[in-house]
Amino acid sequence: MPYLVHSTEDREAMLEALGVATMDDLLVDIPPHLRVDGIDLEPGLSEFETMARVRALAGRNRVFEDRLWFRGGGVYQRFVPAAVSAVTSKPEFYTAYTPYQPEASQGTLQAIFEFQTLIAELTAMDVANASLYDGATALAEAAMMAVVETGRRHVVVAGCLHPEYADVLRCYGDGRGFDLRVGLEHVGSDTAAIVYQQPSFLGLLEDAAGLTELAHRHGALGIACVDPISLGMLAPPGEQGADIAVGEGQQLGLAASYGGPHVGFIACRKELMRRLPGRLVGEGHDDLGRRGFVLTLTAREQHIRRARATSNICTNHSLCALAASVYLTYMGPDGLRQVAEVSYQRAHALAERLAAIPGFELPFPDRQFLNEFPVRMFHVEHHLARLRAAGILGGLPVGPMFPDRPDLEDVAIFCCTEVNDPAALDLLVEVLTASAASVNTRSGAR
Amino acid sequence: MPYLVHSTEDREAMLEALGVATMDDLLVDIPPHLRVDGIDLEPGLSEFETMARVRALAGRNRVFEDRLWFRGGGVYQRFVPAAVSAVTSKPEFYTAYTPYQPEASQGTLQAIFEFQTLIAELTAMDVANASLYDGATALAEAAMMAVVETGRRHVVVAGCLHPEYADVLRCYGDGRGFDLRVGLEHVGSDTAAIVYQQPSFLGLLEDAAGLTELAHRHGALGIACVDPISLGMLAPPGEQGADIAVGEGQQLGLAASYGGPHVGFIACRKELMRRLPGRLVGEGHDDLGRRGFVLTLTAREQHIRRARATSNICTNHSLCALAASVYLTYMGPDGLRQVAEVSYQRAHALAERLAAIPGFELPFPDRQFLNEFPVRMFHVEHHLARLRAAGILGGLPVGPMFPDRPDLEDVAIFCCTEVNDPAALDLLVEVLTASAASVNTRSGAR
Amino acid sequence: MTEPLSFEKSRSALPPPRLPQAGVQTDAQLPEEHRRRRPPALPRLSEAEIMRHYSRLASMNYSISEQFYPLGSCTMKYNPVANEEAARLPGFAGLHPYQDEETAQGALELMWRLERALCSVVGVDRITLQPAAGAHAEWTALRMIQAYHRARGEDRTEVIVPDAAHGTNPASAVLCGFKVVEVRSGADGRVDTADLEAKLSNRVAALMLTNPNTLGLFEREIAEMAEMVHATGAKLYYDGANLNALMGVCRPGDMGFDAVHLNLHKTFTTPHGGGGPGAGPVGVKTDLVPFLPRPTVECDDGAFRLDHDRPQSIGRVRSFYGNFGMLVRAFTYVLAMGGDGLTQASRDAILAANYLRHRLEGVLDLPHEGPCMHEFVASARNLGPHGIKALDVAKGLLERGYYAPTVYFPLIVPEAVMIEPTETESRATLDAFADTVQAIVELARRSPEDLRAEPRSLPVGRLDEVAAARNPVLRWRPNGRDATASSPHEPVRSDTVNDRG
Amino acid sequence: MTEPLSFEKSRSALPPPRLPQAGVQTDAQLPEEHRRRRPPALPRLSEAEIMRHYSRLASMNYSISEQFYPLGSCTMKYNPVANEEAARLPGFAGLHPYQDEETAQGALELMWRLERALCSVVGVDRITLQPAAGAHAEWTALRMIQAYHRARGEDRTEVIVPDAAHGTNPASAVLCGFKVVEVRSGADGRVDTADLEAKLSNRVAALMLTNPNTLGLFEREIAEMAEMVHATGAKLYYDGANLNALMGVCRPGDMGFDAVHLNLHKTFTTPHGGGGPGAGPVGVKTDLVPFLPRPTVECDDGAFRLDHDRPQSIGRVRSFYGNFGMLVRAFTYVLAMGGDGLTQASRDAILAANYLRHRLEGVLDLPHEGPCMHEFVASARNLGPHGIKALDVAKGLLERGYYAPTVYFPLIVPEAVMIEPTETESRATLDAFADTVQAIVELARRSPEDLRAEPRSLPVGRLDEVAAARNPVLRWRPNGRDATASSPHEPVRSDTVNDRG
Ligand SMILES: Cc1ncc(COP(=O)(O)O)c(C=O)c1O
Ligand SMILES: Cc1ncc(COP(=O)(O)O)c(C=O)c1O
Repeated sequence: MPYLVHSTEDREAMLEALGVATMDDLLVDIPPHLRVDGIDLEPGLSEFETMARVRALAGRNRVFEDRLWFRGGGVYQRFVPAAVSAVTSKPEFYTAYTPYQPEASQGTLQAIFEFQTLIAELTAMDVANASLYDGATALAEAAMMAVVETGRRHVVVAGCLHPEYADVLRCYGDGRGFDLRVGLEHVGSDTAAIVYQQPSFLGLLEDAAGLTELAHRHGALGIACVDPISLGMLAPPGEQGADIAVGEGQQLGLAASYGGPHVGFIACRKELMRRLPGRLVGEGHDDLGRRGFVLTLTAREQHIRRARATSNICTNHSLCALAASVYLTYMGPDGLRQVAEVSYQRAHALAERLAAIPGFELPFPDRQFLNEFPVRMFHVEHHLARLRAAGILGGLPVGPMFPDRPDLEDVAIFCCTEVNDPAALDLLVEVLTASAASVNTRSGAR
Repeated sequence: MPYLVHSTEDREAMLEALGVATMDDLLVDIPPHLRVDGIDLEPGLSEFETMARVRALAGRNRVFEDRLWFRGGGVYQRFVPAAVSAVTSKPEFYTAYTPYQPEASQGTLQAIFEFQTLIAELTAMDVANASLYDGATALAEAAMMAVVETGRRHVVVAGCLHPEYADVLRCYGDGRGFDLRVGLEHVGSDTAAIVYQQPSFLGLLEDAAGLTELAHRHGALGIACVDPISLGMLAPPGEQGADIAVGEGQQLGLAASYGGPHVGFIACRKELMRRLPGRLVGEGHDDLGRRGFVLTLTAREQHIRRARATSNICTNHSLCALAASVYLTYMGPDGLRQVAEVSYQRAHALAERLAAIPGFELPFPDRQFLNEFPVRMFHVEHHLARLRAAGILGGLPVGPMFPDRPDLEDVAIFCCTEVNDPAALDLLVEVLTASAASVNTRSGAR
Repeated sequence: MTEPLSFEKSRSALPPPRLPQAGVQTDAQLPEEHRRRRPPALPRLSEAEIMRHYSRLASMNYSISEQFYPLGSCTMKYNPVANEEAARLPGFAGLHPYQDEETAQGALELMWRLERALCSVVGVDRITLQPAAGAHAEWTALRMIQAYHRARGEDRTEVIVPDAAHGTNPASAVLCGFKVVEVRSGADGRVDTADLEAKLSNRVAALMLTNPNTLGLFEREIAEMAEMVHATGAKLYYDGANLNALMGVCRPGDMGFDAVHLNLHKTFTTPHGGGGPGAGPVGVKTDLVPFLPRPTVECDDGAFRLDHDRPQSIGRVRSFYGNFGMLVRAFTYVLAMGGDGLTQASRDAILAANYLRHRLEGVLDLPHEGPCMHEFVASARNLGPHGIKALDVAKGLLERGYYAPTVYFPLIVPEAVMIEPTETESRATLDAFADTVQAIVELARRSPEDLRAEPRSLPVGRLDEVAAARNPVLRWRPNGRDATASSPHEPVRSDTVNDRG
Repeated sequence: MTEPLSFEKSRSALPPPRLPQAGVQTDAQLPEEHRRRRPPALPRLSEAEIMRHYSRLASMNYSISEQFYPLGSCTMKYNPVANEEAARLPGFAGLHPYQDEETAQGALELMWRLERALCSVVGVDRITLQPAAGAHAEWTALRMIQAYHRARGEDRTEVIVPDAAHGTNPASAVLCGFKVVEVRSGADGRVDTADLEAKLSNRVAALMLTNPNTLGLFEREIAEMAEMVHATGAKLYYDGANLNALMGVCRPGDMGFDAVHLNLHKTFTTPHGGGGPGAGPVGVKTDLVPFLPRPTVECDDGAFRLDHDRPQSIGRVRSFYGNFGMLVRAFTYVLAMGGDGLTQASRDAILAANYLRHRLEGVLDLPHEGPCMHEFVASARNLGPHGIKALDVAKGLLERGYYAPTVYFPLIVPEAVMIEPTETESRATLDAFADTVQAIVELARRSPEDLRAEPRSLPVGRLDEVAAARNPVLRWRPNGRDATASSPHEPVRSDTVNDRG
């Protein structure tokens, strides 16, 4: 049987060594009425047949060519250096456990220490942890840090936060006992934190420095939810007064993979360090003075503190963090800036061209953006279907996500990255121009 | 620049350490009229653009679904356990050099020692070497062993040998000074060896024991060129008196890859051991009595013996041999037999069904075969085109390969393996039945 | 052998990698006030150096691919390589989570089928695949239980957790706003039902249990406990970390558990990744189904869709639909194993644990009577007279090429050494391991100071964890060391607590 | 740490892996006389055991991925991981060599483009991509030269090879039916042109040279030698193992070489695989084009095809079209590097070699004057008085985490230590290596017996190669040891010759 290692003889020899006749003699503690005999599942398949089935399922999904992805909304197509998966597919990394025994885990530990440094540098914060599940839960953890730090129970959202992140914040708040209020009008002396996404879910730049200042004026924390690639060119949260910075690391070398696994990161000011959730790796030394790395400040953690831990995080997203480290190390500061700049320029060139299509408009023409931006296009679903037919994964229609924002009806957000070469942009514009013309003809010009 | 490691500063510092001003000062030995400045090639691309170009080329090839491959002729589609590439993609294996320093190469050396054993077991011969380039060159090396061993200069081919293998034998013979004669009528006192392929290129079984006996009667060697998978069920060369056994190992876990890299193997009787070409790994011990493995009998080899070496082999196909070892170890004797048997049964079921199609026939109905067999089908190219249109890689038309064998006109050889599931067989038969009907209608029944 | 930090190898003048140029016309420029002032001090290294760096780091790890990893409670079993191939397929890895459902039918079907298969294994009605790990799953389950009680107008504020429970159990309860009440284990290592009776009340929302329990023992009175819990209106939650004992043997759902989590990164062979990503599906009985996170995956006439319209749902516990890549791996494993294979796996896991336990009789202390299930807890207290602790045994194993068992967990066993061999280790490996423990115990008796000096042949010796925590250096700094790092190094305290699972 | 053989771990009762069943109806049965009688004694192991086995073997190797590998003549440079990704693409890996040409246009185009790119690098007219390795390429080139002479009615029987040449050169010549005539190297390490003059005659078919030569020195009089050779009607053959010095710097074709081989597994970063597969294209000038192996790849109006119709061709040197997977890798590398990158690579390789040579001045003997090209040959004869040989220096390097340089090659330098750093090692690595050699030399002086006992920390110490060769055990045997293995183990002879390249 696949993945099992014993022959019948092995099993018999072991039973004999145990002095029992059958396996049932080892199961005596299980009340007979609870015993079942097997599982209601078809018998196992050969690897060949297994993979044929799995491939058939994969084949029932449509994979868009990478250069024709213009959809983001939290998950992006980017160039991933081959080095990334060459590292993460090393069994010494991917089949190790959490590095409890430092002497036998220096590889993982040093990699995490480097990740912590990379994230701290990227965000311009003092410290970062070993990783969290994703951007949304990282934001929830940050909110809970603020709730504990301030002893207050309201978290205010500024600007347009990713609706799934808002859902997750609410779900955590419902349990932990804090609530989410949307809009700066709610800021007051009971505010634990102001949370902002930079750029916002719609791709627009917020006045980050102003928001953190506002938070501090009210004794609240400023929590930034950032796009890690943007930080190659954009002012980082640490330069704008944020107390905690979180984000989603998918863009740093991880496949879209239908939404996961990706990786959340969290970084903060030194003063908040002992409130950080999850794992932290620190530098240490052995009795010969050799440097090594070790899980540290574990007194925050569930396995030591149990009910008084700062979080329940145990398994986190270490291998994804490793991918992000390889990615950032490959890019270096200049490479990362170039990736951000190329994305910026292409998105702006595209925005200008889309705005010029009759019937299309940029709904927030005065707002700055980076590489993702909203476009208002009458009959948005029609246009997206046309794009799909042309093999293009068009922008994300956001209207249905915000039923109480009529200004977002018929709006889709488009993104560009270094994978969307100029010919891909041309194709997109061509298909949308034709699609707009057909709509305008049918429905009369707007 | 990709894959380079120095900064301009590094280069300058090194030049300075050398006490020279520019790189040109290091190139003084090159006569100025021979110097060029650069290469007439476009500048390098980013990894993203490089891979886009390479993927575009890959996209210009048609990949047939594995279960719809019925074409063999020396390269076969088979189930390859994921374990194979998981091992061969380990950088410790694939980025090591030939194991010259045994203490730092025990991984490669032990793997080769195991390969030698696996091949010796499979062929039922005494010893095997570390690998050769492919089946064709392995056969040429075997012929040269026989020429040296017997001091004779003619090699006789029995039965239908793969035409490319025959070409390679001829090319080696033209240089080394032996010639190839096709047909047993040429066997005589000047024959160095009788060479036979089992099963033959057409898939038919030869009387191997009879051929080796004939060879020995004339003081010649019997050289078998075998299909390694077949040896899961078929009598191996060692059981049939062969002196040297060679073959192509592609089926043992290697991708078709448009014909290479694959791997040749060669095995022989103990008495011929010191005539083997290429690398041999043997067991040894260190001063603490620990067992280790080491390149041995190097006195046969070019780097020691130079002009008196048994061959010029230096780099061989080690990593492909590793793949074959993983494959054979995964299968074990019972797994290998099952693979051979399943292929056998499917091929026989298919042959019966194809023979039943009006206008098709088995040209050698009295000959035994395993999993590849010839079918005569009037208008063979038409039928193959119909198959291609249905996404099927049909049998290999062999007529053009044997212009002097009119009996092979309109013949294609079909193969089956464990990847061709019954539904694939049904589809093949269905398409061919329709195709035959259309030809018969157009051209009148045969 | 040590390896410098990537930052320490960086050279400021190294040019960046070649990357695509924009190739478009635009006058747009990011305004100065939004521009980053100081570039991040990421390292500048060539690809060749990066690969060498990580290859060397990799070689400093122990992993299930090379070492026996008998880490109790963690189920470190063989990770099939076919699973990795499956997850890498472009048809899965290349899917955007917001693709239209018609273009992701294969992915949705996979999730739907996986849900059904896991339902069969644990005996529940529906499963959410969203949670990212075990702790996340615990919390998700408690959130559903909380929502259930609230929907009935009850505000239950307590969660009962055994003293032997994994640390994530109480932590998850607190994160969910509950007060944790601890229930004692009896002398036989099982929940003290009298104490449980005493702790139960209508304030209690749930009892969190794992079965086999943390000691690897089956809770014989599980059915009775379920009845007690249900009688007070509370729910019974199953921590699935120990499910590897039970597949095809018995089902948490049949025992009376209302919510059941599974660690795909334990029982279902998704690799642990040096600390994740994992995947922690949660299964529930009908009562709790309305509260499942949204969206769920539904099938109408062979068409698969995401159902967001679940008014009583607790909402989302993370973005998108779960760690999909891990679900692909687990699904591949389930197909290959089948019902028969999974059943045999659990039986073999139990057999291996009992065999190894038997081999260690008289070598280490075995505080509880067998048979055990898939793991067992030994104790190194028999070595106390020699000044040897569980930690020293662990380090001795590292020195000899084995990863260490979980030590100092559960807290109720002094000098705990928790061993889980799993079904994928050969008898030869189990025997060699037992012999090695024996050799270490002999060394402990003969010359304990030598054992306390181990490991000696690994990249580092025992690190001074106390000093590391007192002056935490959590990152490299461009200009010298981290501000908080100042004190000189002190010798290792060999009693450093090291209790994880 | 050692690892048993897979055969030694096998258990006869282990069931085989699950495999597809035939699922078809047929009465056919292989007749008894064709059936195998005794099954092959392949090991029976579970997948988990197999993966553990090979993971452990892998960890016993030094490789360019983890260690500096200054193996002279072998150009062990960084192997880009993108190349591996390219070769794995189904559009390449999944192609049958006998697919119709219309369905393999991308593959044919890749070969066609690679041929053109390599022509530009070395300055020839056409290239065959068929040969599998360097030695195969040498032989292929000689076969073409032989066919050329024969076509002109000349039966030339001799090939001239320098005394410093790689062993494959004379071996290939002999395999091709030639008599080998050796030409001396002069005191400056270059071909003695007077001796060459003496050896040339109308019996000579070719002179085989490499430039830079085996000592890493550029043959300054190459143009003159080419003229001498051509004057006698012979051809000049270029052994491309040392091409890494010359890309964008100068071209063998311009120097007068008629046939030029390239080792894609050296200069063009296809990985060495622990001993192959490689790829050894051979380029030729117009004269030799008709004799190229068939088929060649041609392009007519954008359509690519295989040309089998080449009446003067020497035929085939192997099956199919070459090691296509390696061609994909090399092509990917060439695209990424471009003309500018390849040029810089050669310049950096020369710089690194000179820098390292400079760092070793006064540490080892440097018998020839610099500057060198991409490699250099040092000698350990300065350590002779301490009883230390090149081999001991090599083993000392292994002990300290470096692979060893090529030793005892070329034969014309006593105690040769041939070092090729390549362009992909950082200055920090070169410095650390030089320091290590220095430390070894100091140890050699201080306590040579300690050095001679090295390596001590690797899986095995020095193996007794003489005993291994005297009683060769070349395979495991089901029932005990190989018949030929009987003698007791003798101590290592430290002067074991170890001359490869
Ligand atoms: C018993 C038990 N419960 C819960 C967990 C937490 O699971 P995770 O690490 O996936 O969050 C673990 C993990 O070690 C465990 O052993
Ligand atoms: C100078 C020289 N020529 C020829 C060869 C032979 O090349 P291959 O090993 O690819 O057959 C080598 C390989 O080491 C070499 O260094």
